[in-house]
Amino acid sequence: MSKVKEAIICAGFGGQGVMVLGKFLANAGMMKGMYVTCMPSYGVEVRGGTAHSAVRIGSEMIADPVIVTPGTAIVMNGPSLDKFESRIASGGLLILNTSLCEHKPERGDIEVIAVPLSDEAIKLGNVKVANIVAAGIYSAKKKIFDRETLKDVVVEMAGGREELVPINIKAVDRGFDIVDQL
Amino acid sequence: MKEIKYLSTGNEACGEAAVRAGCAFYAGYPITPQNELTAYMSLRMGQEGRTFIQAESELAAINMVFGASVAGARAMTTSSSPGISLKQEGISYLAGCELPAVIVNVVRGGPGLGNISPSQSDYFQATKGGGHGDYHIIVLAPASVQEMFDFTYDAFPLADKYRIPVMVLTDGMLGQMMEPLQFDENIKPPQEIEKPWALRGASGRDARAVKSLMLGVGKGSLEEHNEKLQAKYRQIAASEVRVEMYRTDDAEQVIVAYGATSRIGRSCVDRLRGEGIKVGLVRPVTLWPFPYDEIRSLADKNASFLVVEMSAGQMVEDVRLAVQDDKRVSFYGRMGGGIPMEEDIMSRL
Amino acid sequence: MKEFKKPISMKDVPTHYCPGCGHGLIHRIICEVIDELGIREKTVAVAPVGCAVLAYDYWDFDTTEAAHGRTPAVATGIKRVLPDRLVFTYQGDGDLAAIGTSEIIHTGNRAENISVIFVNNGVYGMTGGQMAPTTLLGQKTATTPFTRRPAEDGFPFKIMEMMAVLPGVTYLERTSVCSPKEVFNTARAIKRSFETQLENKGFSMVEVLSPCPTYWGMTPLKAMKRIEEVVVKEYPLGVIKG
Amino acid sequence: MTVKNIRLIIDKERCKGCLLCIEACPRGVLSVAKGINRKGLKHVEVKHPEKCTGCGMCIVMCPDCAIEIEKES
Repeated sequence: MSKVKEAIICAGFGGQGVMVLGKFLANAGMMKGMYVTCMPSYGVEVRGGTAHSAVRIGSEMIADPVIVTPGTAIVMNGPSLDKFESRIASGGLLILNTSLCEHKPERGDIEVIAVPLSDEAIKLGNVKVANIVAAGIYSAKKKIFDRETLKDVVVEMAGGREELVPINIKAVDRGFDIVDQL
Repeated sequence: MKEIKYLSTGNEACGEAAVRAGCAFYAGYPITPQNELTAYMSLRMGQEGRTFIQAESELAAINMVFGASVAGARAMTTSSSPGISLKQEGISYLAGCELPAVIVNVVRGGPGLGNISPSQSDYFQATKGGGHGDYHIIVLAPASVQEMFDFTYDAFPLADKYRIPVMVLTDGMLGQMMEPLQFDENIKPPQEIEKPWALRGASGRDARAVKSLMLGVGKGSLEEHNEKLQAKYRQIAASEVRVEMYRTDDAEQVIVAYGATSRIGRSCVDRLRGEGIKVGLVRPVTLWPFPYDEIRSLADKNASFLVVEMSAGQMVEDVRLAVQDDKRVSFYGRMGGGIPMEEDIMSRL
Repeated sequence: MKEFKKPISMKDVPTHYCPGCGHGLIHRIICEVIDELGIREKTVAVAPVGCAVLAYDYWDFDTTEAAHGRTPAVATGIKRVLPDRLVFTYQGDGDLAAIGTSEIIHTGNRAENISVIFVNNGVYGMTGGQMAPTTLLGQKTATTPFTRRPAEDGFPFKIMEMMAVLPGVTYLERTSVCSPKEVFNTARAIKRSFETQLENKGFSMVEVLSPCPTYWGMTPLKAMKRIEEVVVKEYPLGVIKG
Repeated sequence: MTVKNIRLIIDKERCKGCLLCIEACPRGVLSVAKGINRKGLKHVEVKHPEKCTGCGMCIVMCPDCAIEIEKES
């Protein structure tokens, strides 16, 4: 396995599933036999309206689960862009939900994939799967996990709500398709 | 054996370990950042038909645990720093009455309400007694979600064996973070030992009391009781020290760090070794008893020490005691919830 | 033919209590009830901090000792682990109505199936006769040298009346030990409290008005008279709930 | 049934002299002893055993389990 050292921040409003997204990506990493950590923001920050989770995925043991400078930021709303854009590592990746962010990112030294994720999710039938579309985009872009791994994670995380599996699988596919069409 | 593996928070790993270790009684009170643990116990203890009580205060919770322990049950309470301060009264009584109990402190920043970020500023409180009187409790310091499980599981038989409170000293980061957790699905609780001292009704034997008030002189005096406690502590110190020595054999400089901070220390060691610098890590796993001998043996080989903590410098005092040469012990700490960064540690080596 | 003698649940040792202290009486009453119910071997008691801290030296059944005021919390732990045992706390007014107010209220509110024997003598005895929450207005104590005055010290604390509103509380009664009749009445109430528990009917509590001749500064006989004539006016006897 | 041989026994070493028993006795059986016990306390003694009916009121009020009654029928 080539050396992997991913540092991802998933940020958005509470209710947009950024905690689930973090756990989703960490689960995918675990399934691939990698070291993973996932650190939710908690306490005061959660009550402030924006929430985030920090995910590390690596081929070596992970020291610090806290991420100051993410290699990737998956940003689901405008306030989170304000908060995290400046922290993304130079040369890093920003996946931005333009459905809920009116302004454009300013950095010129990062790669930006700007997609109306919420609208994509609505088209699939449930606004709540915007996070999983983002997971598909991230995975397709970084080529760390394939579609099948993500679909396995969907099933794994369904936890008794099996009726949600098909739409989440469609969301994974949609994410991969979006990257194919870039 | 059937291994199961899933992504778990440290708090939930701790709770699951308690359930698997046969914890029959849990009492807790909400406080961040350990709330998931109390909530998890409410679910799991209920599923297992065991006792969960959300107490009216931390004082009540620790004393409920006292009662359950008097009655012979494996019992646990969990909290975070301000709540643990309140529990100190009960911990002193548990120690005085020689009752086993497991206490988890998911440490947050202090003093006072401080903040809810990870911290290691309760080291003194945990290792030097915490409450009133001459006593120690065993303190285990996990550094991963897996160890949150493993050490909590180990804490119950340790507590039973020595009739002593055992604390799992962790922090908000380890409690909140998720990592893979793996254990045998059919894991059995550690062997329950006889508790001939428990109070279950004086049936077929003389009545007895479990107490810490020792007003007598001579036999049954407080001095005699304390001698007995101290002898027990010496025995624990001689046989229960746990420490991880990482790349220390030829180390000229040694990072000493425990818990979450030790993870950063280990990463620094690997990076500096890559540059040919002879650095190692000592990670005390038991904070009490403290691995004085292991650190002294490195000091005898002329190593110098950098102690890294999320505090103003607490464990560093134990390292100085071990090294007995202050000039060779330096310290780096963060105190506001910031986790020491690798660059900041490496710049000091 | 019946003999009058010491109950078997009581150890054959003299107590450390002052002459005329109500604790000795109430200890004995409890032991008589335990003998009568035949439950000595399945009883686990919790002693408080206060004059009665040494109760385990006098009771011949299993007893532990709680930190000050935490007595009902310790009893909760024991009862939940051993639901078929008789578990009771024995608490003074400092232990129960001052430092342990939170524990007693919440234990009652949880409907813990335990019995509480609450000894109200209106002062802190062990520490030297300071004001208790239950001290009467106008009463002089070590810490109310000008007597208890509402503006400075608040009012006598009627914990039973407060507990009565809690749905988890099954049975509350206030008795005294100021005369043979009242002693019998106290025994009846404690028996009812224990039976309430043995029948799994929930939390019950008996408040016993008791004399502290030493810190009331009067003879044991006068102290009993004071209960009969003065104290009961503030703390009326009888069933408060159940 | 008649009661004979009522024996009222006071353990004077246990008696602390609170005198609650004297007050409780309806027939004036008890009184304060002239001497003191080994603790230096005035204690109660049986002054008029012939008046005792074995009603036990003294025992009911004794905080120190210092009184016992034996009866033979």
